[in-house]
Amino acid sequence: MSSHSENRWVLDRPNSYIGRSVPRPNAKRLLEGRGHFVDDIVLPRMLNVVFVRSPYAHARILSIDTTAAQSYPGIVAVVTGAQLAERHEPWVGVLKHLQGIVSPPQYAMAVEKACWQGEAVVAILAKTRAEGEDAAESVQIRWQELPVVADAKTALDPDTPVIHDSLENNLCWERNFAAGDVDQAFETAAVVVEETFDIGRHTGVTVEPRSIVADYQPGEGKLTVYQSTQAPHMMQNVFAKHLGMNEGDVRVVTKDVGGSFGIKVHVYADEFAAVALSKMFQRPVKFIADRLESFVTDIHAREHLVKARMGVSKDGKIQALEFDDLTGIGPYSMYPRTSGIEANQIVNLTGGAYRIENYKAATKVVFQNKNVMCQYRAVGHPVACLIAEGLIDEAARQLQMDPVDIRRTNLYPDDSYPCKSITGMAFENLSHIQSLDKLIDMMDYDSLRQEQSELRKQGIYRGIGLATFIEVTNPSPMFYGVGGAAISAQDGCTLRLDAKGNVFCATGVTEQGQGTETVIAQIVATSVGVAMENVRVITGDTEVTPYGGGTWASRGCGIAGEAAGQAGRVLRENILDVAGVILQTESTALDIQNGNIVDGADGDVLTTLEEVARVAYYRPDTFPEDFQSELVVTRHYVPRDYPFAFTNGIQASYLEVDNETGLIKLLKHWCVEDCGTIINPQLVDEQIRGGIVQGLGAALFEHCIYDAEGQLQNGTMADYLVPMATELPDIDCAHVVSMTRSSELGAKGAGEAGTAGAPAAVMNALNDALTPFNARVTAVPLTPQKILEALGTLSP
Amino acid sequence: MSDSLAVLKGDNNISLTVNGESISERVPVRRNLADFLRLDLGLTGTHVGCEHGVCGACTVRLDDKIVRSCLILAIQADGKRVDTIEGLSDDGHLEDLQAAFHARNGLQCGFCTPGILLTAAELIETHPDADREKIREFLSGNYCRCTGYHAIVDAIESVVHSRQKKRAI
Amino acid sequence: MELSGEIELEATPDEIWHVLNDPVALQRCIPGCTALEKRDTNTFLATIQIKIGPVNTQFSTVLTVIPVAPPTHYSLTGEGQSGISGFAKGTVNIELKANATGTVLGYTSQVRIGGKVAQVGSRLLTATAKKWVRQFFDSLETVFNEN
Amino acid sequence: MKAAAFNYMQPKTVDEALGCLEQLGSDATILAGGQSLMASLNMRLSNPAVLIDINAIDELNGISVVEGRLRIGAMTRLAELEYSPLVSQHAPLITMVMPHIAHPAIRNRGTIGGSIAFADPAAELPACLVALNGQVVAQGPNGERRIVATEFFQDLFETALTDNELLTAIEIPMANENQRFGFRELARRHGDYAMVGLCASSDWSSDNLTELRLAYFNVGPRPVLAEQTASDICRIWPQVRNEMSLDQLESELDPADDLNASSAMRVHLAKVLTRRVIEEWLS
Repeated sequence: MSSHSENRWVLDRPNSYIGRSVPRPNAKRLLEGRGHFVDDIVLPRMLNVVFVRSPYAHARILSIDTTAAQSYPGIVAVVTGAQLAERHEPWVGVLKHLQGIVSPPQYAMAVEKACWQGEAVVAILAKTRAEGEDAAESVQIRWQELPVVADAKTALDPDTPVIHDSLENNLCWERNFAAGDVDQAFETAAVVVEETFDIGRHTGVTVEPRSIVADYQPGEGKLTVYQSTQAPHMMQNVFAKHLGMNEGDVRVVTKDVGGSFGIKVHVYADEFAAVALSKMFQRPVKFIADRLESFVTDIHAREHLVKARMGVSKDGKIQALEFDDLTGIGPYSMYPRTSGIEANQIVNLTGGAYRIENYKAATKVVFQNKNVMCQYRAVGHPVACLIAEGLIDEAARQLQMDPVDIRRTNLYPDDSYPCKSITGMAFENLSHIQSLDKLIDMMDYDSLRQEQSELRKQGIYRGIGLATFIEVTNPSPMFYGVGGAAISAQDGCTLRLDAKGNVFCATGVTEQGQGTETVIAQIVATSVGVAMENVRVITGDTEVTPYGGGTWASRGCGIAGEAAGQAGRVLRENILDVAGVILQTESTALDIQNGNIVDGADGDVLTTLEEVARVAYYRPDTFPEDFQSELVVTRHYVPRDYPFAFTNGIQASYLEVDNETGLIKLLKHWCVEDCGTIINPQLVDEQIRGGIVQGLGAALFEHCIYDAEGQLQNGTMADYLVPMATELPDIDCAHVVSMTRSSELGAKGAGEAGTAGAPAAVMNALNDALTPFNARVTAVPLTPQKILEALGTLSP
Repeated sequence: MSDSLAVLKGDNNISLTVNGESISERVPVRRNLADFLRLDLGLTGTHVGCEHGVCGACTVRLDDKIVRSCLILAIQADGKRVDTIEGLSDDGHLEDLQAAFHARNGLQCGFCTPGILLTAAELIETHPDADREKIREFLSGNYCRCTGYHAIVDAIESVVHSRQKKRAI
Repeated sequence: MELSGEIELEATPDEIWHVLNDPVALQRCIPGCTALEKRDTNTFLATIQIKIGPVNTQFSTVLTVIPVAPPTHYSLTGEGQSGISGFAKGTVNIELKANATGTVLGYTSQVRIGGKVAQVGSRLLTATAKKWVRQFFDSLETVFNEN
Repeated sequence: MKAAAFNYMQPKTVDEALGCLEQLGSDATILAGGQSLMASLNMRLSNPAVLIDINAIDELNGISVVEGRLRIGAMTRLAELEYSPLVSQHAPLITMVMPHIAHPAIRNRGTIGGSIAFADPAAELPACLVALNGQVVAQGPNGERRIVATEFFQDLFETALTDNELLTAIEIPMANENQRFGFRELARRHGDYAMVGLCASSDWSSDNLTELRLAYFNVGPRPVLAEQTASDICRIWPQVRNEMSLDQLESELDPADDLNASSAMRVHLAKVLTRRVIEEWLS
């Protein structure tokens, strides 16, 4: 595949919108409360589905009596899992390239037994949600409790019961990777640091809960699904496949999405049930997860227990890195992306910012009777970062090196690209050293260290923590497609010039507030040569938009943006062909600027786009017989020369810990990152900030706490803590720009960088603050209780 | 002591003013104000994010004070005035805040935004000299999972400053 | 969630044993028990109203009395369901030892909740369990004081 | 989640409300500000037969000085207390506490009577009332009675109020210039229930510290007035900084474990808060 790097035409366009912080046109209606969220949809004859869910983490269904429920006012039907199972094919969340991964078939509702607290067991179709809930209270289920597998640590023990009869044990997947001579390297290392990182489960808490309205029209055999999802085309495939329908008869429409963060890119059994019920009863069915349902059914992520060690030479060079990871994923591997990807990423990415020659990593993914776990923003990255950044800081402490210096010693120098990491990750173009320098400068590192040491004398304990990271963006089919998943890595963009000179743009990626539509409009306006006001972007409708993957893995801008840029270039050429005919000039001598056809040499306005469109649509009879205008253009793009466009960056946290109470006050956070070409600096910064805050939540607050019986203990917004405005610091962002040569635009992704590095930065800052006490905490969230225990104030 | 005090069951009539419009509707006693606005009046700008009074997405104004509409029964709004994001947008009440949020991108998915705007408006009315710390404190009951709040605080701060300037003239 | 402790009662182990096996007395001792009906020798069907702050919900409960070793070792377990709210389970193991003035009653108890009540109510679980145990033995004392 | 069906009554006077209570007994649940009750109704954790909404009873509103006491009507909204000059003058501890209770929209609706009657052991206001040696005014079929705060809060969410009584007001002795107040709480997030909190009042009219009242919250089934600790501190005053061990608190507090802090941690934090309040007074 040839490099596009010589062809950065799009960045040199006149009147360019690239690199400008254009406010989002579609934000205006959201500011007036005039968005289009799924729960706003009301269709004729629409029913609401209410699920009766298992209160047990693991229990066999002995009998279900729905007689009383059926007679409640407003109830149209009551359907059990077994009844619905006859109406759809189950799914299995495995991928071929995760060798050996297994998972049992999963149905829309529990059939014979429930495998986690919150699994849907009975569906009630009611005119209103309240009536459905009234009836739900009267459903009688006799349960036989089964032994619960809650703790991942013992899930593989011989005396632990096996959850699924069809499987040999509770192992979903394992991977072992080794390169170099790790044992030898540890033997010769000057310092070997060892840590156990205990990373708690957390979840996304989108403020809009998962939402779906399914509308099956029996007359035409057509299913329309309005869904708050990140991947409409993927869902179209899933609904068709498992309901035995032709994919062409399924339409998925996604308008405004109230936050997603990876939560809304999976196939949820209850959402599928709502769709199957719509088909079964041939009328619209709505399911809006309530908040209590969200906590026990929205995917959780990052339950990892990692034993790790790093060997370092006396001058701070990393000699070897080794770790053993264990993760519990709930009773099923999620469909279709599997629940093995996070563990896989951790093996692939840990220490990926550093030149490491001896590396050994093992991961085990186990089933348990807790809510399902799967990919959430920055899949695996924060865990990889906690391991490597936690170890390198501890090594620095033992060597009495500054954390900046030890990183500088080990980071890939900026002139080392292209290169591959020890796990085979191909880095095209990263900027670790520049980013580090920029961060040190931005945060005024030396002054901060001085302030820290002054305050320490007064008994005020502040800490500075750094975290270098790499981020997987712009994924090629190497992520899912090669494993057999019907998930598109390519994306398309269709542009159409209308008769008034406006450009309609349909793209396969979706908008969830990150600014996709704005960025795409910026690229299209720039590449065609029109004002942004004249570009209308359409997303989230499988019947209208080109086939595409949607929004995940920080791919929107880099992949769909590139398709949009290329489509714009071709549309401009096609328009200029028409203009050339009208003006009787060579089209190559013309250009489009700000909606006008101009002389390419001096910019003189020759005619307008509107005039060209008028002639093309209304007076094509004036064209030569052999000329046909083509004012609709589609282009697709998929990264070819690299499996992923890696980005890089570094974060820093400055915090104060109250050594008497264990409470942490975050004072400031910085991030320097490199996502290549920046289309809209403001939107990139806001992605970084939003991502950081989800990482800060993970670091200090967020934790799905289960008891030994697999019961979620904090499944409300009052008890599951996320950081609020008061707990958060101001966050400063800066950028280094290393464009990818894989595309003309040179853009990489930025959606997950913040989440990747933030927890490690905070953990390192805390441990820096605790240095005088010789105390360390490596279990996140970093709670006051854990801190007081580490300080010896409390016994563990 | 009154023996005649009515026990209200099932559906009942309520009359109230919503966004300046007089409304009479029949509502079930158990229906909360958020559901009433959304289901009965089609005012879908009031969002429901938790139904237990934590997220703040359903914030509306009841007799000029912000409240969580999921924690109030529709029947309790009988005879009162309710203003929602739609009405406060149309009457220009939120204009400078909306412009500042737009310019600063103080929103992403927009789900929490109506509640945040109404909270911000009350903040500026009650604390015209609010600094960043006060802004953060006043917003502490409104969930936003997208922005990290920094942009929201910037946007509100800019309105505080611009109104301060206006007052000074 | 486990609690243990001991109380002293001015009664013999036999007398206490009798009360612990008497449905009427049991109903008075079990917090929130509004109905108790004997199903067979050792099991009872009970209605228990759990009223803890924001929670006020009714559990249909099966109570099982296990005379582990009369008249000194006694066990009471209850398992209740409440529609879509979830379940609650409790066990009290009691050991009775005669002393100079009466009996020392040693107990260990476990409380488990599940489903929605666990999801929502765990903040208060320990405090609530403590209260139940306190109420159970306070009521037991009252029963003796009245006799 | 939608509330289960219930019936609803809206008395306009206290007498009407008492009539409703008399008529319904334990089937009735009082709806005051509703900021806790409505959430539990929505979650179907509570299914009362009838809600008696007391929001329309005007006589329950208002802040006044009556017979040397600050009287606050049960339905006075927390936001009104927050900004009330009468409250800041005569009960400054309440003003100090207010910004820590939940969030503005909740304080606009939540009421002092609701908070006191609900008696959440983690809530600020019950402890505040105990620290201020306030009392609860309750009206029942036999008229009005006053219950001092230490006797009002009886157990976990249990008060001295009977089923046929309505909490109509709270009354607080007016603060004088010799008194000092302290408020501290430790919450993981602003506005959340604290892991531990302390409301304190004291008299500085002599050389010795007297009338020290230390009321802790979220350290037991109800607000805890640590009288022994308070008297120990007064006894060693003014050597307090060096000699204050506070070990006595270990026996006076009986916190339960919860998701945010163990029992031992709560006792530790209570000691920290006590020291900090005293330090603040001394500095």
